[in-house]
Amino acid sequence: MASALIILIAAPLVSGLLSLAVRTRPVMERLQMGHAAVLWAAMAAVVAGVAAGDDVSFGSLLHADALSAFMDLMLAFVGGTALVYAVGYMGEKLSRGPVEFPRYRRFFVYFDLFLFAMVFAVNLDNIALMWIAVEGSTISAALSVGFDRTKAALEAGWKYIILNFVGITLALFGTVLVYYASEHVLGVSMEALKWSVLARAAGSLNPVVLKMAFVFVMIGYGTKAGVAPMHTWLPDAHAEAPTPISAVLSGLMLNLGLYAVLRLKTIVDPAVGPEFAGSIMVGLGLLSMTIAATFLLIQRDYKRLFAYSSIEHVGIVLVGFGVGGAAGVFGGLFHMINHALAKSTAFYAAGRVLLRYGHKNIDGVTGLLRQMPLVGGAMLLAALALAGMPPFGLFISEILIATGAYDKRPWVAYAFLLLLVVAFAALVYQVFRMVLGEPKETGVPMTPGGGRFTDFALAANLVAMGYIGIHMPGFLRALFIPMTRVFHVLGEIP
Amino acid sequence: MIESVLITVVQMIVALLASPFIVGLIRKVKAHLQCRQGPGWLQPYYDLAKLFRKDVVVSTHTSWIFTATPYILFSSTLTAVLLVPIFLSKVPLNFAGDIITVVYLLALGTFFLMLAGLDAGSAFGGMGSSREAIVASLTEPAMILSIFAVGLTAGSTNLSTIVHKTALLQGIVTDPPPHLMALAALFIVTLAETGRVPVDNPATHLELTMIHEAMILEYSGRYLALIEWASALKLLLFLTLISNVFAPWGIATERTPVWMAFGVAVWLVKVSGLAVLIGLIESMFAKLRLFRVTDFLGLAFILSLLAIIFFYILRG
Amino acid sequence: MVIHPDLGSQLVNLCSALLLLTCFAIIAQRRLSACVDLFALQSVFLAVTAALVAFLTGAHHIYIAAALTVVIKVIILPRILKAVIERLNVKRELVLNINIPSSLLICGALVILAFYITQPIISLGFLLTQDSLAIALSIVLIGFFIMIARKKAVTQVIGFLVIENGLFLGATAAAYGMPLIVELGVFFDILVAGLIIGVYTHRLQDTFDSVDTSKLTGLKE
Amino acid sequence: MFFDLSWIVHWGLLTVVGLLGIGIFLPSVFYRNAHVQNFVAHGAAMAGSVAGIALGIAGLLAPTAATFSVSSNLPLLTFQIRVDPLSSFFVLIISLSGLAVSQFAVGYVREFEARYSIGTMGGLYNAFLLSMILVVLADNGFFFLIVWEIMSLVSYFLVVTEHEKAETRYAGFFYLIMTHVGTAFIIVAWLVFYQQAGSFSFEIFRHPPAPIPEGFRTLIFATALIGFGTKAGIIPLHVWLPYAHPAAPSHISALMSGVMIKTAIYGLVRVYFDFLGGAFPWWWGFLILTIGAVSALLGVMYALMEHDLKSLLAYHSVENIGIILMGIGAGMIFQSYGLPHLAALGLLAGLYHTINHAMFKGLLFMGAGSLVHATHTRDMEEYGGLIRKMPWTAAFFLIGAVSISALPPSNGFVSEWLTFQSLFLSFQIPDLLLKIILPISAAMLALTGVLAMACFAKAFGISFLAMPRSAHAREAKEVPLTMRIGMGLLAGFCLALGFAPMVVVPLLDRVTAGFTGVTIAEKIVAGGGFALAPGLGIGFASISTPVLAVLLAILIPAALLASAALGGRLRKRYTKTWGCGINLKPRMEYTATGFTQPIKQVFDMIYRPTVKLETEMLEESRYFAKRMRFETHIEPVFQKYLYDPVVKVLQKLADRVRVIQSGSLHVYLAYIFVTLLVLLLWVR
Repeated sequence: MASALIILIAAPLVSGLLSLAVRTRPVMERLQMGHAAVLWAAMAAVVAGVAAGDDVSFGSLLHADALSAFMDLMLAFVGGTALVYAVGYMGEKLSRGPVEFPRYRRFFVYFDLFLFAMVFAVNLDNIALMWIAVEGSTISAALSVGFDRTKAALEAGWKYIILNFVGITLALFGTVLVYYASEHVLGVSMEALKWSVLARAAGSLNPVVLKMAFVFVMIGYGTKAGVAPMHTWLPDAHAEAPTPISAVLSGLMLNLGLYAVLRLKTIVDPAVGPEFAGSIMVGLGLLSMTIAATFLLIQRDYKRLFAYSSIEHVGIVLVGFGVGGAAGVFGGLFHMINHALAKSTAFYAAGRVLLRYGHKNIDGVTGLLRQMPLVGGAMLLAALALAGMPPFGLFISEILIATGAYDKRPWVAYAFLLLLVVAFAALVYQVFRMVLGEPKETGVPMTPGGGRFTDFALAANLVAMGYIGIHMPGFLRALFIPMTRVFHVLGEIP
Repeated sequence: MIESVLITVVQMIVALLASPFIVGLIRKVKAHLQCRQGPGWLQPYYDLAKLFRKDVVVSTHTSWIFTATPYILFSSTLTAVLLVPIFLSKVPLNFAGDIITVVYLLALGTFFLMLAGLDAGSAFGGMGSSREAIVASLTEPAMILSIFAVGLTAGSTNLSTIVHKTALLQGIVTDPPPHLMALAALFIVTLAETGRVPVDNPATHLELTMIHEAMILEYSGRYLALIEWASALKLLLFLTLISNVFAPWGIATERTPVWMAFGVAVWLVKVSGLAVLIGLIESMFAKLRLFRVTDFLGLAFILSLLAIIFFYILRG
Repeated sequence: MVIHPDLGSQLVNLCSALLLLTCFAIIAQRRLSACVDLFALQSVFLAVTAALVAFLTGAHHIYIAAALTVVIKVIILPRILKAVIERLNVKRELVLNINIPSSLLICGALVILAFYITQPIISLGFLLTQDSLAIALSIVLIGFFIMIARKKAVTQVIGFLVIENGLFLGATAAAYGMPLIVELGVFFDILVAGLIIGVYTHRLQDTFDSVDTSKLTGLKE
Repeated sequence: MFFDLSWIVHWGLLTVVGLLGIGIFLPSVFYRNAHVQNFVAHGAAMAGSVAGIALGIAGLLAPTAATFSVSSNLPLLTFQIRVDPLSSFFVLIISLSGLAVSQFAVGYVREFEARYSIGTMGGLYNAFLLSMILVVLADNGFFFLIVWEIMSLVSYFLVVTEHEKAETRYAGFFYLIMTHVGTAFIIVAWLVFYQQAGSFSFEIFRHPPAPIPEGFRTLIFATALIGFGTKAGIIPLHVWLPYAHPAAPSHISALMSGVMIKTAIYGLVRVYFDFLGGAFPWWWGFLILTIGAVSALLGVMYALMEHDLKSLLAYHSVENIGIILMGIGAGMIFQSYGLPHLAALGLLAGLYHTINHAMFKGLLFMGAGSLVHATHTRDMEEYGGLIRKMPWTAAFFLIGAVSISALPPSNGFVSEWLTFQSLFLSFQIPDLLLKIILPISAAMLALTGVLAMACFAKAFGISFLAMPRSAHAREAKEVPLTMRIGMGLLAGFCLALGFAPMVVVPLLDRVTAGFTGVTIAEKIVAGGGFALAPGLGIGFASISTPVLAVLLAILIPAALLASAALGGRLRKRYTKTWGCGINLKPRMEYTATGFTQPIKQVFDMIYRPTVKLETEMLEESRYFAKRMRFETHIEPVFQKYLYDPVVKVLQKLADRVRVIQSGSLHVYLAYIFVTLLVLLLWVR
């Protein structure tokens, strides 16, 4: 199993390095498809191993517990479809001309490195090394965000860099504070930075230091996760980045930020009690939802629309973990994976629309369902899922979170439901405007070469999204039980 | 069983025969008040007989609704009459319907009449139907409430039960104020439902004022006869309601032939008295403007409502 | 050689204080190249502090951190920044979001705030470096403040680097340094980050003819 | 019993789910031939409906409730199904309507075949039926919410079938938002239950481990009322309904208006009588009754002003939901005062009207669909004279119109009469206010009834009678047999429900007995099984629709014979209607607008009509008009004063919030900085 973990982590790195040497498009396509296949296979092995009950680890550096395996699952699955999508998307750009081959190649290098950093981060058993990997992902994404050399892309890239670097630095300060607390208990050593060790010793750490550390980490990684009010870079970057990157930013990188916060929460809770971190998360979560909901209402750009929707969903997840309990934690985790699938689907569809019309204006897009049935349908379904409609999993997780919230603090549940309704109305209004009706423009249809890959990515995501909404597979549940233990949920999952 | 059927048939015949008489009586009273001789007592019967024999003119624009309506109207009105105690306090068919049923049976006829008014395609018919709609909608709540106010004393909305119980008390009203209010309300309803002045004028065909006459403007011959007869029956029904619900004196409470015969006589006197009253009112008042009718009918509604409130307040 | 703990602690505190002072100097300085110089100076103080701690505690891996600080923050990054300034031909910053006197006042307040915030956890620290945590937090906050108060991309980068310095002070002084592998990783990341910022600054200049980041308001609602 | 009821329930359930499930997916398989898709989809729906009818009847008769349960991998969620009398009754309603509407749809959908994907439409149609059936069968709050939302979503998609029209999209969106808001309230109700009882299982809702405190009961009452009320279309939450129901294809409108809004009635009865059971505070019932009365009256009044036939029918749904709620509200009031027999009567009246409304509203919507099919317009002013072109449709529509107008001996009459009775029996309540209020609401019911009659006189008269008013109407043809059979089925059900109340009442009694603890069927069914006498021992009143029907059936031919006897053979002369000397033209006919003009004038308090008259005079003289333009509108009070302000405030707020995302990096940094400082200070 450890080898699978190694392969999982190494595959993007190797692929990225190999990409540097690629000279033609078909080779690149094959390389990246192979990369995706390896990712999926290795992920399947890791997940199967962890689901069977044994954490996978390699040395003292890498350790995949249930939470890590869960993140691996998301990263590899969505990362894989994103790769396939990117092959189609960038291929289309290449054949149409705006992107020449060296930049095409560079895109995949950045992309692979970005994936590598993320996969690496979630499997590291060390709070500080994780920080390094997360920083690595921030850096590699920074290159991708400004990939289109337009003014807007540059501006978005700059804002992304500044805000995220500041954020990530604050997170490092938080990490230092954790070390400050833990070295008194565990000694000045690598041990004092290991998640597994920290988790065991959590109860004996100094609570005040941990509180401060949590604030820094929350704000630091929260910036990366797009938590309001640190979210301001997010809509810009998501809108201006090439669409495969937008999908990965929204579907995966935000979850990575959340993962980092959640990991620390598992350390902080035993030391200071669950109320502390919970309150901050609920507060910021509701704030994120509020801001996102209002901006969804007035949105005119469909990529920004989905970006704000991501902020909303990050808020939902935060509320879920903030209120805690079996329902809240389960709901939060379930929400993360469903959101990853739904949001990447939405972005894939949005990318196709962008390729067709060449603009991101909601008002200029109508009749997608008629003009591009698969893309329009995918966008419709993704939007419904994001809006929290059954039979998609986001509905289930939202109800679970509301249940958890009502048990603890009814007013949180009221606010939560209210914001969900507003966001629902806004999102549905905006997306349905595009999907329904008669098409206005003809636009540029996809070449078959690009269309095939993107169609596959869309379909794969849709199937996965639909499936886990209707039935939660056994291996996923097998991951969820130990994960809720990580979050100190006692008692049976009802 | 046979007895019941017999009584029902007798009641039907009595009502059918008496109804043109009442119409004629009102005309006679009005004529007298206008210092005219007026047509003879039997004139309405002659009219009906003549109409039955005459050819009918049917518009080519109409459908089967137009031809079916006279029969539906006639039979639904007659059915309603069979539910109302005339000379026997407990009519055999009392189980088949109460006051609400009576109201809705009459509405069934009105509904078809309204359709027939629209069927010919002439603007008059439509106008009549449209006006009938507003008048009917304002009278029916008042009617139901006013009877209910009386029904409260008897503890029933079944007409037979109401009349029977009151009759057993020798017509001594236990709650006079609510009963008086309900009586007033029902009287107003009667004027409106039967198309009498000041709501409608059965004697005119002036296009801007007519309601009932406008709806049946296209009818002739046998159809008109049936409709006229049905309206006469309806008038009789309302007068019977007023007299027997509020003053069931003399009505037979047992099924003895003598008593029932006596009951018929008393009932004829009572409804004749009411007919005279209506004739008086028709002569004394002018027809109201259509949109003033609302106020008039609103008064009936308020009165019937007050009757119920008073009933409860007086009873504590 | 053995140094009395009190003396050592005072030395460390002195160095930390110097770090803080350079922050104020950066705040008060409009000329960009001077800002870069001040940052380099600050990095020197940081390296000295780190070396002191390494010496006093015997944690030798901190020497390496100190050396890396000198290499990267005193030599490489200032050079890159100077080159950028040279190329962009922006010498000084004329318009500030917040003027210098108010900035200084605010930063004073931030220092007080930092001390106030860290007070409950200071007692937890090692005797040698007890006050360093507060100072480190002050520097982080001031660096952050510089990023908000200044408009030019270069000064924002300096603000960012000041935050990093504060962070390093915290790591080395308060926590006696992170494990070496961590330190190395962090340095590598910072280096790459600095490079990327440099690249972006160039692109900004090429595309917008300006590195005034307050003009980057095309993307909004 | 000859056969095993539980066996039928078991297999009926499986068959329903199986057949409708097949109906969801199978049509898409035959994507090459829309015709085949049509047959497969609606055939599956019909077969499923037949199974549903069996399930419903068996469930009603079964001595005990049957439960089925499949656990899920998710916390709190169990796919739990319970077939008890209440749910069986609603399954029966859904399936009866489903059967007829599916039959109708076979013909109706034909004209969609060229333009729309029948696979999708048919699949969604089956999904719609299935979700409704599962809504009433669900026995777990979480599962209920899922199928409830799916029902809303699927119906939304069906509403926007013709999404190329902007007003359809608007209608659909409005509907989706409103129903979602409603769902949020239902969620809150369920959350309160969960918090109090610790589970989403309805069984636990029914019997919580500890009694739920009064405050929480009230919270559940209120949230369920708003939540389900939105779906039911009670005033003032009805605003979506007149948009959405007409926008949908007519067979969908028939299901939505006839059946879907009934699931909300199901929800209310389930929550109030089943979960919250026992003694309510008196004002609960009072509130329901008031809402019912207001909805009934205002519903019919707005219906009167509509010229779009389908909007008119949609407003009548508001009216009839009001009537149903009046029965239920009366039942709740009686329940509060410990009068279980009367409570059962009120509830029974409400449920009876529920099934009646499903039948005649489905019928009327199919009739409207046939008209749209034949004329391609929904505007009544363009119909006219269709009774000659479409005799069958006209006859069926007339049956529906008589039923909805509650004219005896129709089914609508029976249930409205029962409602009247339960309102009049209020004199047994020991509270003066209620004693007076209930008869007043009875008067409102009477007014509603008459106005409904006027409205359908208008609808039928203007649409079917007199001369065609447009080329559309002149060229109309009778609809195909498949559609007529569909209408005929519901017309038959309407008549049966009217003539055989003594069969229906004992079945309904099985539903109400579970909630009130008393059976009243043997007390109500009197007169040798031919009459209903709900006086419950005090001989208050009775009716017998079979006898009335027989009387009418005897008297009409009797009148024919008698008039023949009096006047001999009938001689008819045919001629045109007298048009005062000029040829009668369709333009001279009375219009729907004209028909309701007096009502508009009398009730101008409610309608607040605005009139705009523009006159263009001739150049030569100020006394001769060249052209006149007359416009009149009634004020959409609820939308204008209740909904528009909310939307406006939200928009304004969102506009204000824009400043947050100002584009300035410094401001963004400041956000983070301030958040950091605030949180740090808070931590300390």
